[in-house]
Amino acid sequence: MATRPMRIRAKESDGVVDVKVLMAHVMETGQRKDQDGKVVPAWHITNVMAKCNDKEVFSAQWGPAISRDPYLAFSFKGAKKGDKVEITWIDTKKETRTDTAEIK
Amino acid sequence: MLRQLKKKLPGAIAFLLIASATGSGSAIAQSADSTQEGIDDYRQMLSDGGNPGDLLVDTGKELWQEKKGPKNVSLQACDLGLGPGVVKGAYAQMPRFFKDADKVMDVETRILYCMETVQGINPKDITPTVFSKSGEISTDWEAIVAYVASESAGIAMAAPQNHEAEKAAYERGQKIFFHRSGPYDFSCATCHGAADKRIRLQNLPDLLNAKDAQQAYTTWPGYRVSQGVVRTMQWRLQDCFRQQRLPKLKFASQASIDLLTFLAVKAKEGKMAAPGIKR
Amino acid sequence: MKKLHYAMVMASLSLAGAHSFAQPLTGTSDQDVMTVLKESFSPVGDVKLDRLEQSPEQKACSDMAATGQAIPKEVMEKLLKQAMASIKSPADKQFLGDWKAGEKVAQSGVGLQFSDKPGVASGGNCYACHQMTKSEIAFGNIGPSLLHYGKNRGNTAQMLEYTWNKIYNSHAYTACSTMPRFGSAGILTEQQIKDVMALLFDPASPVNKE
Amino acid sequence: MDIRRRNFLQASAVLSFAVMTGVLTLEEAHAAQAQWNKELFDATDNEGVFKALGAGSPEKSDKVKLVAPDIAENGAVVPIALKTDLENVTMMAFLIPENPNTMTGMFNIPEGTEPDIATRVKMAKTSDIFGLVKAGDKYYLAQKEVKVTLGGCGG
Repeated sequence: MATRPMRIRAKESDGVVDVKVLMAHVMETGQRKDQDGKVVPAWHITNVMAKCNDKEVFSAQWGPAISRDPYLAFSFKGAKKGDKVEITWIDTKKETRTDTAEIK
Repeated sequence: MLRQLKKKLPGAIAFLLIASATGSGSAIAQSADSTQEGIDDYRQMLSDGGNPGDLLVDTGKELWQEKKGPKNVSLQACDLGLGPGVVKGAYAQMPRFFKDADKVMDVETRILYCMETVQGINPKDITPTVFSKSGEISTDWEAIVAYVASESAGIAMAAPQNHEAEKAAYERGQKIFFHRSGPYDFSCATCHGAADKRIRLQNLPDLLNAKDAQQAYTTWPGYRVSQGVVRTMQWRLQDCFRQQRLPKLKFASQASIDLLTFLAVKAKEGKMAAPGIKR
Repeated sequence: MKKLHYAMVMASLSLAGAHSFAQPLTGTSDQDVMTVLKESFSPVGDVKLDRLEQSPEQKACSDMAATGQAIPKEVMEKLLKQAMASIKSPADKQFLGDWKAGEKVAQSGVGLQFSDKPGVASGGNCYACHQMTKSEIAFGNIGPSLLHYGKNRGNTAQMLEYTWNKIYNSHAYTACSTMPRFGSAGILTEQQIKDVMALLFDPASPVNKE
Repeated sequence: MDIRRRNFLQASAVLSFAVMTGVLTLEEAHAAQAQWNKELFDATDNEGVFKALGAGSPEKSDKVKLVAPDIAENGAVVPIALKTDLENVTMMAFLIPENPNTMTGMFNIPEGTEPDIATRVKMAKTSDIFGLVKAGDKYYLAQKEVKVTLGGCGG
């Protein structure tokens, strides 16, 4: 249940919105062993979705090799300053989190 | 040529290309310089993307404001040296002498003291869990310290040297810095007392040099990429001593306060930039 | 400072206090520092508080570094002599072992830390401070590059002995060297030192071949 | 209260707010997850990935620009980016065949979104990274070696 807020930065210039997102997640690979030698089960984000003005502007499928506390950058057209970008992720434990940022 | 490339390319990718351009092509054996350039480029890419340590700052702020302990009060009544409730700029003026405790305290020792005196929590219930263990997420402690440090961002280091106890802490800290002992004969100065040194590929700040000392001190607490958590200065010292083959430095111990006083004064005038991002 | 020291010892006997020093703490003598250190560390397994204590050499080297003043000549000579006397040549007079085992020793940085499993073989961690091969790019620069060590110097009896001594106790040639005394301090075994010697001298070792 | 519990409460609050305003439903998140391509992420080499995608044999293209550092100080976090001049791009991905699983992440590019992405990946050891792009109904590749170094004091 360890979800912490994302940091989303969305900036518009010349009609293109650049989005940079940091998410807090352990992204456990399922390969690592703990101090007692037991394998720590995989626990990672599987899907990321981004919407703006009710339109999906980005989505991704991830495996465990995306780094811990994932970083993502993408850019899209068709939005203006003041519009909102929403990012949602869901992980292998079906935990999910959505955060929103205003385009600046 | 690289500069031109940078100009033509938009957005996030431009500076990244510089890195690949410097070394793309043949697999010539790397000279020490090109290795260093490669590492510098890697670090630049990392810092541009954003520091996951920032994610923890928000959590730390909530924890700072949360009512807790037998007295059910928040840490907002804690005096970090600039008056009760003042967090802004406090980190940059510590360690300092506190009259109520009759003692010089670094930030972490002081927060522990506040949890005890303000919130009524027994420090023994806190100290065993301050640092996250391998594979875990950052602890509440690491979040709180990251928050307090972030509230000094951009503010110049000015750890005071007015009270007799502050001067004495500096003196002892200096002696501890040079104290060689243990089977490896290491002191802090072994790795941090000369310019332009590297261990493996890590640059070792020369903590006797103002510029290096500022750069090093002001970027702790830092997000350790290799561990995926934010680490604090008390952790940094404890882990250095571990690798010096010495016993375990006690959290908030007098030696840690003395050494931190020495380092903070050496970093005088450096602008705080924590949480930083570290290997 | 004697008075203060006494006060601190008395204070440290009290059980309850979170802060066992007489406050405010203003002493700065060497003895005060040692008392502070002993109070500030806890032993873990084999790593006990005696590791904080200094040998006369460690003390002299610390003072020199802190003050920037050179060690007096007669003290220096005594230190060098003592270091040289601590060196043991290999019992079978064979200086060279297996360079492949030596490479492993050179790469490993564990041993004698409180976090290490008891009994784990110590590494030499040579790459932390020295360039040795072309293929390992993650090397430090605290010590000089040892690339092509044997190729450049040859493996005369004299060179073998000098190198052995240097690894065994570098302080025999340079007082207050930053390099650990791998033999004298019991960090590496005789066989491990032979293996590192082979890494440096064997013509087939990547140190000389690359 | 510890971080985990508190943030769970917070997350629930955010979710219920989101559901209330109709911008997101849990069903949507779960539906997206149902699309997660297990065969793709189980693949242990490039061929396996190409097969799972029905990508045939992608051709190398200098129009695909894979950006990664020459040297990574730590294999746990390697910043990478992918960008292309090709038209009608619908998918981009990073492949690291020397990792336990070759596919690291697949990024869908809807119309109006630029074929220009960046993320950070884990690398088990020094190896090649591949950038894969689907443009129209064809797949294209770019390749770059990243050296993963040992860091720190050693223990």
